[in-house]
This record gives sequence, C-alpha cells and structure tokens, in this order.
Amino acid sequence: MRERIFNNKWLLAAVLVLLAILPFVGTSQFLMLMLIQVFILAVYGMSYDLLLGYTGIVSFGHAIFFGTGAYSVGILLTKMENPNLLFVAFLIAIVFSAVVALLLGVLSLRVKDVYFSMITLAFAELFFIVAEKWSSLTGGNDGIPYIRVPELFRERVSLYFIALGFLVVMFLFLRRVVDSPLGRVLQAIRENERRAESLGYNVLQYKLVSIVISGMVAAMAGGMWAVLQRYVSTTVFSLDQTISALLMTIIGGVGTLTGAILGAGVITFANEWLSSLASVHPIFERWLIFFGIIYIVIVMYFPKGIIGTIRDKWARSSERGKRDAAQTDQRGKSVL
Amino acid sequence: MSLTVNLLLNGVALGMLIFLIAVGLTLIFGLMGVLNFAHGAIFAWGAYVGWAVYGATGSFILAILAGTATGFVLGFVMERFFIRPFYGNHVAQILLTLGLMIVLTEGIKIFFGPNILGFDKPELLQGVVTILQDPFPVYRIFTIGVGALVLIGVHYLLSRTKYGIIIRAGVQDPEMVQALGIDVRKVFALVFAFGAGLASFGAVIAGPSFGSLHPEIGMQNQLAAFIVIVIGGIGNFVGAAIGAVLVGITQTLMAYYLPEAALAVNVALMALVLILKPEGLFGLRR
Amino acid sequence: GCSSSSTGGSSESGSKDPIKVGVVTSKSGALEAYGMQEINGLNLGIKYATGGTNEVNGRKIEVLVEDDAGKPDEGIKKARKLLEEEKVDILQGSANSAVALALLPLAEEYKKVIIVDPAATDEITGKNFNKYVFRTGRNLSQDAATGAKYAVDTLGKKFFHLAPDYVFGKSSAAAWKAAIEKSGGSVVQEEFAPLNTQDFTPYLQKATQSGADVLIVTWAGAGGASLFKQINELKIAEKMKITTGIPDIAGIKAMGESAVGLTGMTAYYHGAAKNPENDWLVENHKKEFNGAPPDLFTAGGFTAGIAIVEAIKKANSTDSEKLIAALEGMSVKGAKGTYTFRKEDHQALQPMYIVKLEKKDGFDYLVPTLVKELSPEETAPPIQK
Amino acid sequence: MTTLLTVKGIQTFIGQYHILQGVDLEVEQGRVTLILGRNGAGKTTTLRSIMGLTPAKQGQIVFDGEEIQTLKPHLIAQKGIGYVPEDQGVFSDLTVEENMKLAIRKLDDATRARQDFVLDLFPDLKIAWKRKGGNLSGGQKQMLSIARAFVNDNRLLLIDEPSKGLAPIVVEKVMESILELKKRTTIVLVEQNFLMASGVGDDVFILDDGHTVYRGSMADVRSDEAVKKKYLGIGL
Amino acid sequence: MSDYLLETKGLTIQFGGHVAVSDVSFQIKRHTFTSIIGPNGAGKTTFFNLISGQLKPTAGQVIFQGRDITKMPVHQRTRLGLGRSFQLTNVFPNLSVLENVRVAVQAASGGGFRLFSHYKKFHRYEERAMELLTLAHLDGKEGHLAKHLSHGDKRKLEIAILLALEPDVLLLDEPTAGMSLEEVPQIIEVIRSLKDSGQHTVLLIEHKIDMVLGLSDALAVLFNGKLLAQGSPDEIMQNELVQSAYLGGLYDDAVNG
Ligand SMILES: Nc1ncnc2c1ncn2[C@@H]1O[C@H](COP(=O)(O)OP(=O)(O)OP(=O)(O)O)[C@@H](O)[C@H]1O
Ligand SMILES: Nc1ncnc2c1ncn2[C@@H]1O[C@H](COP(=O)(O)OP(=O)(O)OP(=O)(O)O)[C@@H](O)[C@H]1O
Ligand SMILES: [Mg+2]
Ligand SMILES: [Mg+2]
Repeated sequence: MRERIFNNKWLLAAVLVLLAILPFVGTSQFLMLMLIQVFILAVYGMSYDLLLGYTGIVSFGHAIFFGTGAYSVGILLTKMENPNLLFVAFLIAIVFSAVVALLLGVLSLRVKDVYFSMITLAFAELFFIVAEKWSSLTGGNDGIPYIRVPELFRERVSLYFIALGFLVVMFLFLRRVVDSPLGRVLQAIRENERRAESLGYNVLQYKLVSIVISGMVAAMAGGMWAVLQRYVSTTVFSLDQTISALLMTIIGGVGTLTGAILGAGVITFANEWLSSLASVHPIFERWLIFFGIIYIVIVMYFPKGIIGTIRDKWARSSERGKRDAAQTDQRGKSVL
Repeated sequence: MSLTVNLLLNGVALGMLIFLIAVGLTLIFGLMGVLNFAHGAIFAWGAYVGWAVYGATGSFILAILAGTATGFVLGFVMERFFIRPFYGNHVAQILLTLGLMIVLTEGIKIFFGPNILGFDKPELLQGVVTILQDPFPVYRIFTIGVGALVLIGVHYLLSRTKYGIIIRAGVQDPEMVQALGIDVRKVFALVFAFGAGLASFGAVIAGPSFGSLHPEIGMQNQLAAFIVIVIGGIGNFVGAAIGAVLVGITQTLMAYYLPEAALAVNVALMALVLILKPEGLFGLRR
Repeated sequence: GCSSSSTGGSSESGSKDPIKVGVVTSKSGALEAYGMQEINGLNLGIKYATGGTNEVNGRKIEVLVEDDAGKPDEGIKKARKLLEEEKVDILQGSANSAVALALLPLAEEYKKVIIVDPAATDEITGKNFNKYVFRTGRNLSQDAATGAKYAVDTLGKKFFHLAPDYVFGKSSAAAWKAAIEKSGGSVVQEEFAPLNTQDFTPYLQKATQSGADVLIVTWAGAGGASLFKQINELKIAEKMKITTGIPDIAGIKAMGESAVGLTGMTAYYHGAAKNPENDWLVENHKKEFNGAPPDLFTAGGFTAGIAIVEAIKKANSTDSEKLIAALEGMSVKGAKGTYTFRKEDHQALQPMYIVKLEKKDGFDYLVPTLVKELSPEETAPPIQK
Repeated sequence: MTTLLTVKGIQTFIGQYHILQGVDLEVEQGRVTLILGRNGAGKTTTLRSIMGLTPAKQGQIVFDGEEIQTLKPHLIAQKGIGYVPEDQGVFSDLTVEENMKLAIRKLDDATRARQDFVLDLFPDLKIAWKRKGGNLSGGQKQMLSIARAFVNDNRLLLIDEPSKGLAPIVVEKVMESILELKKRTTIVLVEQNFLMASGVGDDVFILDDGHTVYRGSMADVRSDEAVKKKYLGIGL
Repeated sequence: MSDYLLETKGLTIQFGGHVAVSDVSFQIKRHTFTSIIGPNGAGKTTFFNLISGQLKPTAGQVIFQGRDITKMPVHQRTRLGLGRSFQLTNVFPNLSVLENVRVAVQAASGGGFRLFSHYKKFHRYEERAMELLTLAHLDGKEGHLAKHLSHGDKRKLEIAILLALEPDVLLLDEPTAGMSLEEVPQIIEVIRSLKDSGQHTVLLIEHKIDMVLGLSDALAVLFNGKLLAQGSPDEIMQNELVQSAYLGGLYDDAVNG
C-alpha cells in the first residue's frame, strides 16, 4: 500500500544493506562519524516522535532524558575502573531515566497543552541549572573530558555497526510500540483525549507509559552520545538539545518514525555542509542564515515534514474510492 | 524597612521591564496562539534600530518611533508571507519561527556586527532620586510609567473594540468569523504587526535599561516573556502584567536573600504556579 | 580510529606538502567576536614569524578554520574532521573553554600538539592536562594574580567578589581568593549572579553592606556593560573601590562614560605593550582591517602563530614528539614580549597589565592606559596538574 | 418573481475529493427554498460553496445579478448573506453576548430591534447572556447560531438543519419566525425534519451524491410518493 | 443489592449561580428503556455528564449496581458498563472510521496495554468493528477519516462506537439528530433491538417525541434542572405542563393520532 511506502520492509531493507556495506567501500572515517551521529540522533528524534507524533504531547523537556542518559553513562564510565562495564552503565542510565520520566510525567501531565510544554521546559531548565551548579560531579559548563570507553566503541568501524544496530533495534522496537494496541490507544488519545477516556482508557496511565518508554529510549541515545563523544557537558540538558529533537521530528514529519531518521540526517549533514561553506566564500560567513532559510523552506513546501508531506501526496494521487485507507492521518495540525 | 521597600520597588521596575518585553507576545502568543520563537529577534531588531536612530539623531523619541515601526513592518511581513497559513498549527509554527529567528538574528550581525553595543539613557532620564535614603534610578520610574500606560492602552483596545473578540473567535474558527462578514485575515495581520510593534517599542524602552545590546538579546529575554504569559494565564492580558511584576519582585528578593537559587527563580516559579494552578494564575480552564 | 592519522608521513622535513594548522573556534555563537580576534591574530603571527612568506622549512603553512559555534559537541566533530580529513599537523583553539577542554583528549588520541588560546580555564593546563597541550593564552590564575597583587597593594585589604553563576565565575573567584590571600588580603564575601541578570541592585547593595573596601567584578559577556552602568548610577564608587578585568574594545565602548577611571587588569591592550612584535602587529592589523587595532585576544592568536612557526623551525619537523620537545621550556617573543612555555604544565608565562580607563581625544571609547606592567614571574600561576 | 440566487452546475473539491459534481439551484426572492437529501449527499457542501468557504472550482454562483463564486467569504457575507452552519459555529470562548456582538455587522436601531426580537424568540439566550458559548446546551447553541443570522439585515439566509437539537416548541417558534422573515428576506433551508420542512418550504431541490436530482415545489413533493420514497426514504 | 441498576440521590450541580441539575433522585430498573425529555437547557445532557463522570456533582450521589460511583473517574465507569454517546459529535477526527470503532472494541476487551501482540493479530476486533459499521449503515466508509464524514454519518459513527463498548447501560444523547429521514427508522430499529434483546438498559435523551413514545417503558421529564415527572409514556403525555411548555401545538397530531 502506497501510504506504507516508508514503512515498506523492502525499501528499508535495501537502505539497511546499503548502510551496512558502506564502511567497506572506502568510505572516509569522517563520513562514518557523521553517520554514527545521525544514527544516534535519529534514535533520539524517534523517541521524541513517540510523544509528539503519536501521543500528541509537545514536551519542551526532552533533553532531560538525553542528558540523564549521557551523564549517567559518562559519569559511571569515569568513575568505574573497568570501561567494559559499559552495559552496566547503560542499564543504570535506563532505570534512572525511567524513574525520572515517571516522576516528571506525574508532576507535569496534569497540566495541559502549552502549559505542559512550559512546565516541561521549566523542569529541563532546572536539570540544566543543577548540572551547572553541581560541577564537582558534572564539570558544569566545562564538562567531563576523557571518558573511557571499551576499545570496541573507540574503533570507528565497529562503533559504526554498533550505532547502526542500535538504530535498527530501536526503530523496530518503536514501530512495534506504535503499531501495538498500546500505540493505537496513544493515537486515539492524541486525537481526542476526553473521548478516549470515555471509552474506558485511563489516559494518564497511557501517557505515563508513553513518556517512560520515550524517556528510556532517549536516555539510551544520550548514553550512546556520551560514548561517541567521550565527553559530556551541560549542553546535553540545554534547550537546544530539546529543540534539536523537535526539529528532527518536524523536518522529517511527525508521527512517522522514519521522519525522525531523515530529519536527523538532514540536520546533521546540512549543518556540516553549511558550516564548511564559509571557507569557500566569505558570503557564507553568516552560514547560520541559510540554516534558518532551510527551516522556512521546509515549512512552506513540506508543511507536514518531508516524509509526512510526500506520504500525503501519494495518498492524494490515489482514487477517491479508496480514500483515507491509511489507518491514521498524521496531524500537521495543532497538537497543543 | 528601607531595604525592603527599595527591593520591592526595584522588583516592580524589573517586572515592568519584563512586561514591556512580553507585551507584544501576549498578543501574538497569548491571544493569537502563535508559538513565536522569532519574537525575541523582532525585539532585538527594534532595539538595534532604536539604538541606531538614537545615535544618529540624538532624539530618543525618534528612536522609539523608528524602532516601533521596524517591529511593525517586520511583523506585518512575517504574518503575511509566513505565519498566515499556519495558525493553529503549532508544530509548523515552531519550525517556521525558529527559522525566522535565525534569519533575523543573523541579519542583525550582518547589519550591526556581532559585538556588544552600549545604549545610553537619554539625558533627561539619567540620574537617581532618593527614596528612603536609597538611590533609585529615574529611568526605572520612567519604565514603570511606560509599562503602566501600555497596559492601560492595550487593555482598553482589547476590551473596548471588537479586536479582542475577533481574535479569540478567529483562533477557534476563522471560517465562521469570515462567514459573519469579518475579514479575519486582515485583523490577524494587523494584530500580529501590532504585537510585533509593541515588542520593538518595548525593546527601545528596555535598551537603555540594559545599557548594552548584543545580537542574542532577544533570545535571552524571550524565555522570560513566555514565562510571565504562562504564569499569568495564556490569553489573559492583565494576567501577564501581574505575572511579570510577580517575577520581577521574586527575582529581586531572591537575588538578595537566596542568591544561590536566583538562577532558577523564573522557571521554578512557573513550575510551582502550574503545579498548583494548571492553567496559570488567571487562565481559564478549557 | 586513532591509528588512522598518527603516522601521516608528512613529518619529513624534505616534504613539500603544506603544513596544516587546524583551528577550531567560535565563528558563530556568543564568542564569535573573540574567535575572530584569535583567527586574525593567528594568521598575522604566522605571517610575522615567516617574514611574510607563510613558509617554514620550505613548506607552506595552511590555516584551516572550523566553526565550533560555541558548542563542545560541534567542536569535537570539527576537530575530528580536521584531524581525519585534512590530517592537520597542529591544532589551535578555542575561544570557548568547554570546547578547548573537549579537544584535549583528541590531541592525545591523535597525538597532535594543540596550542590553546584564548580559552582561560585553569583546567586546561591543570586537571585535564596532557603532554600535547600548550597554551599561549593566560589562565584565570594569571588574571587573578595580576589583579589581586595590584589591588591588595594599592586599593585595600578586604574584598567583595561579584561573578557570574557558572563554572567560569566560580573558578575565577577561587583563583582571585587564592591570589588575594597570598598577597595578604582577604575576601569577605563572594556573590554569584545569573549570567543574564538585568538588575544588579540587590548584589550591589550587598557589596556596600559587606564592609569590604574593594569590589571585584568578574564578568564575561554582555551583562558587563550594564553592570558598570548600574555601578555608576548607584554611585557605588563613592562607597568602595572597584576593580575588574578590562574587556575588549567593544566591551569598553559599551560601558560608555560609566567606567571613567576604572582600574583593573588586562591580558592585553595594544597601547600598553611596548615591543617590536607589537608594533608590527598594530601596524599590520590596522593595514589589514580598515584601521582597526588588534584587540584583547588578537595578541594570544598572534603569539600562538609565532610559537607554531618557531617550534617547527626548532624541531625542524612537524612530528609531534619533536614539537613537544621543542616547545617545552621554549621562549617566544610575542605581542606582549617574552612568553615562556613552562616545562611542567606547558602554560605560557607572560607579561600582564594593570590599566586605567581614561577619556582621550580621538577615541570613541575609554582608553586603557598603562598603570603597571607585571612580569611573567610575578604573575606565574601555581602548577595545578 | 425574481431569482435572487442562481447556482449553475457547481463542482466543488475538498482536498482531492470531488464532492459536488454539478449542483443547480434557483432561489426565488421571498421564498423558502428547501434542499433535501440523504446524509452525505452534499447539502452542507453546497451551502458552504455559496458562502465561499469551500469555493466551487467550476460553475457559477450568481447572487442578485453578480457572480460571487470567486469572492472571499467575508465579502459574500457583507453582501447580506447570513449563514447558520450545521455545527452551529458558536465560539466557545466567547460569551453569548460577545458572540452576538461579533455577528452584528452594523449596530443601528433596526439591528437593536432585531436583537430584541431574537431574544424574545429565544429567551434562553437572555438567561445565558454572560455564559460562555462552550457551556451552552446543544439546543441553546443552535438558538444562538440562528440568532446570529437573524440579527442582521440579511437578504439571504442559508440555514443548515436548524431544528436539530431543538425542543418541539422551539422548532415551532423557529418555523413561525421563518414564515415571518420570508416577508423581508429569502431563505435556503437544509432540513431533515420533514414535518418542519414541509411546514415552511416553498420550493424543493433534492441532492444525491453531489448532483441535483430533483426540483419542484413543496406541494409536488408532498404528493409525489415515488420521489419521497426514492430520495427521502419516507412514506414507507 | 438494591432493585435498581442505576440510581441518583439528590444529584445537584451548580455552575456559578446557575443550578443546572437540581436535586434529582431517579431510579432505573435493569433492562428497561427510559427516555428523558425536557426543554432546551433543562439539564438533560448535564445529567448524563454526571452519570458518566464528565462532571462531578456539587451534591448528591450516583449509585450503579449498588455501588456509589460519584467520585469514580470516567474511564472506570465505562469499564463498569456505563457507556454513552454524545450530543455533539465527539469522535477521533484523524483516525479512520474503522479505527474509531476498533479502538472502542479493543477498549471493551481490555487489550490496551499489550505491546507485543501486533494489532493485525486482532482480527477479531476488526471484524467486530466492521459488523458494527454495517449495523450503523457506515459500511463502505470504513476507510474514510472520521473528520471527512458528513454530519449525519458522524452521528452514526458515534452510535457504532457506543455499541462497540458493549455497555450494560447505554446513555444515548439525541442519537438521531441530523440523521437523514431515510435512516432514522433503521437506527431506531437498532436501538429497539437493544431493548428487545433484554440484555441492555437504555437511557435516551430525545426531542423526537414520536420516537420516544414508541420505544420507552418509562419517561422522565426534566424542567429547569428539576425532575418534574416520571411515569409511563401515557401518563406523561397527559401532563398539562409538558403539553404546553414543551410540546406546543405541533405535536398534537403525533401524540393523539
Ligand atoms: N472535509 C472533507 N473532506 C473530505 N470529504 C468531505 C469533507 N466534508 C465532507 N466530505 C464528504 O462530502 C460528502 C458530502 O458532505 P456534506 O457534508 O455536504 O453532506 P450533507 O448532505 O450535508 O450530509 P448530512 O446530512 O450528513 O449533513 C460526504 O460524502 C462527505 O463524506
Ligand atoms: N459548564 C457550564 N457552565 C455554566 N452553565 C452551564 C454549563 N454547562 C451547562 N450549563 C447550563 O446548564 C443548563 C443545562 O444544560 P444541558 O446541556 O444539560 O441542557 P440540555 O437539557 O441537554 O439541553 P438541550 O436539549 O438543549 O441539549 C443550560 O442552561 C446550560 O447553559
Ligand atoms: Mg450536512
Ligand atoms: Mg443536551
């Protein structure tokens, strides 16, 4: 079915195979590094999409989970004697972030719409401030350099495959979530919360589950980021970090999962490409401006994100009789 | 006693300053529901143009006029060419206004350079008066006065004209407003431009109070603007003013009595208000 | 990935490949202006040290600049790009302390020398030092030693310190405290205010109530101008002495008239330094940039450029181990005079200045006029690594 | 008799869907024209196309000798066309008073008189005057929506299923007032309540699947069992 | 256990100064069909909201199956077997018609939190949903997004969703408003079959008096928030006040003829 094109098994498998042979065809170390970044950020973006696209809540505090994961892994690896205990660090990070997500959800989910966005933003700021102030543990704004990681995670090629595997597993997991009965309830909640309630669903509980899953996935992405960078600083808790999740998801298309992956790619590569243009011509000295223009152009021409809009076009070209065969239509419309 | 009075006065002045920064956003975000992350950038443009005109002409009045006009025009163009198709669509607004924010901020660096610039107070408003033995800058009195005037003016505009209700209705169902014979697009464009104009007006007033400008100045103050609107209750104009003063006073008192926590004041206050009252202090439960 | 570039093979002195210097610094973001000063200084330094040829040992020196946007994550990526794609021989940067700190492990991993400037945090040559790290810029302890010694000698004995509430402010305060106590003074109170504070009244009130003789202001960024305007407006100077680190020219300009007579330390002002290198720098900088003089951080970049060239000349190679050997203990003549890379922590000891802001005809800002120059030894920071 | 509104073969798309595929109407001045048809026939879309809310892609809409199919809704409304949408279109954040204030195009004595008239017609609104639109009962919303259209000096009223949700006695009052209004204005009425429809209607158009499939007078329809059965499913 | 399935005791709700439902004590026996009539704004929908939990009363109690459920949240009441339809259409706009009903079927079978059973395996749900759509005359439209339905079709969807919940008690708020002449009888048939099945208890709000009379075992009349009368259809129809204030002249034929 056309609307499933981006979830099409074959297409995805082809992309996956392509990515898997990439390291063996003379791809540069740096390109691999960029792709590793894309893979990790894509997971982070997808975790956000679960909230934004499928549950319909706009959190401005997603950095909390990314940061929690990054710091947990970063600090534990610095404190632990043996870097091979990496998976223990991850386990702790996941459990910790689940607890944080639960607490955060309980405190903020009673607040609705933009108010929810703002209260999550407040909590994110508080996390950021605590990280800044507790510099004996976090290094504050200066951060923690020299994080030790196992050799397997230092080697570019092996890290590449680890990150790719991480992305694939998380993608399959999240797709299972959104296509499960649970995921369908989340989408119903997104569409009409009060109505879902009157069908007998405990909306708060479902939203909590959504936040906790999203938080744990984001924390794993954060942990992977710390492993990749071998450095953590308070920027992982910054508003920018949340905004980057938002941007990736919106650019790719909310409520698509694959959109977040594409979004991560677009942002990472556009950023790299544009920031290098400055050395080509002084006109690009203010390269950020082109970044802004890209956002604007995407909104104007792909109002539902790249994948969201293309999928819509496909749907549109099909004949009327079979219209709307998609189970769900992703809302580019207001979720607040 | 005199210390407390002095701190409170400073708090009110700071609150009014924040209100002046937020006032445009109360229309654009509070009333029209546009999550406008470019608001700070419009604010910054107002401040820079005001600064430039002040520097060139030496007239603060001209500076205010020019700065305000800049915001108005920017707002109008922004609404007409970018925001218009995306009312009610927060997701698109976020991306769009973040893009505009970057473009406008970089624009400032192109036109005015990335360095900080000093913004001096006009001669007439320099100096201090003594209130209960403590010096209190004249400019802060001026700020309080201007803030109060804006509050009254805009409140009057919203409550005595149809604009307030057209916007509230138009946000919910623009089609129906049109079907009632009202050119809702024109009203939205005007109000958006007016909100942007207010932002840049506030910026020219705030500029000398800051003492200096830098390209990120809008971004730096934008968050506070969002915060006071949310604390006051989105859509409640007077609520935003009260929220601003509350934030100003709390900030000042915390700075004195509990400076360790000063950094967290704004957001902590917002979180607290929302936990206790999920729709803001004067917001309506929807 | 660490094996990829360490044996680049370009270290033979006979090679004709250009020598690549990779710069990671802020060309956008909050510290953009500092980054630009650093880059301009670096280019001029290389030009000066090579006699205008930009060549050393017959090889061209190529400077590749990447923008870290003030973000460590971005800085790490850019550094890796320079190291892996461009195979640079030496790293230089950054304006941002966090970025600089994030780059240190990369220098070690890729076995490349990094010349840090202007990032000032002590940690770079302290806790997070590794043998590839050299710094031409002064660190916070040098700032503090300069300012504190002068202040205790001439301004008073009891101090109140106001600094921004984050790592930079905290470390500065600690450095000043140590330096003040060493010189025989005491810090009676430290207050940290949020970086984006708009109304400093509560803090200034505390300062006047603290019983201190001297208010030390450590402030980086835009708030500084506003802070000094409020100090002036509230007539704090009538109640206590004030000292600070003097900012760059744009910063001084932004302070306006409010800072007349303010005395404080500075790492560099082009009018304060008296030596041939500086004369050359001022002349050529003005020539190249529309008459603009070199600024606060141009000097460090300039000196870094000179140090790079001198080290390569001395080592007759770009091999990192040889460069380290050459640089350790080496003295170079830079914008402020003689800089010496201390063997223990690779921190360059350098002259520092006390200046006073004065109104002068022909300037649209208050001109820092030299009060006192402190020798490298006088301001030598403790070894912290 | 003069024709106030002519709809000629309009074709309307919503998104990619071809909803109206040739709808014709002729609305005579001073009469009540009924549009009937089963759910999804296109009645609402026809009214929306006349209002310019879902503009017709092809065909003509002529109001009082002027083509209006390309005009923006507010201009169409300003020509003196009032609209009562099927979902009432009440603004839930505004009070009843504000809803009325918004609707009133020109506040003059005649309008005030009309406002008194509708408030007498629907005393509920007077009671709920300061209540938010969103808090009204279903029937009260319907009343408010009708009141907003009646309060202006309109030359044409497009009313989509007014009886829905109204108590029988109120339906009766609305019918009476429609018969009264007929003297001053012209009405296009979509109505499923055949009792009401047949009580007020003069001319009838029946739509099916986006086409006009029948036109005739109310008397014709009342007596034509075949039509009633085929298109309206009554008379069983 | 009491004789009554559903009972309210002194149920009252006040909005500001306005008492929308005032001291209503009302009982319903198991497997009966009761209709509530009354003028606009009488408090009928509000009364439903109090029973189904959308609103919390300022005073009084709601008792269901002998349990006091006054403070129980909406979703739990639904799970206990209280299902309702809404007067103003209330569906999931961007989900397909089928999915709208499917989610309701899923709710009824309590399959919400399952994560690792793919929804496609829930063929039963989908089949059941299709059956209901057919019943509600929406077959052929299962692929449409709910927001694209015409008004009357949305009303049908509303009913299908309610039926999917398989509640013991159905609270129907003007289910046929806006439905086409042709289909009203068929939907009434569906409702009648619920009644005839002897499995369900139905509470209906409706202004279409002829329909009410044909279906109901009992009628209740709300006036200004107060329960004015309760009794058999015949009794209520004789009531003067009901005649004059609610029905008016129009329905004389319907009632008497
Ligand atoms: N926004 C929309 N997008 C797609 N299709 C739509 C939309 N609105 C209506 N339709 C379709 O157009 C057709 C006509 O709808 P319309 O609302 O005009 O019917 P109607 O005759 O008013 O029906 P009802 O009696 O149920 O109100 C229906 O098949 C409906 O599904
Ligand atoms: N939240 C509220 N705030 C204030 N008044 C309210 C609120 N909800 C309902 N009302 C008022 O309570 C009364 C009862 O409303 P309700 O919706 O129950 O009426 P109803 O009997 O269902 O009428 P209808 O037949 O028109 O649907 C109305 O007058 C309404 O305006
Ligand atoms: Mg309709
Ligand atoms: Mg009702």
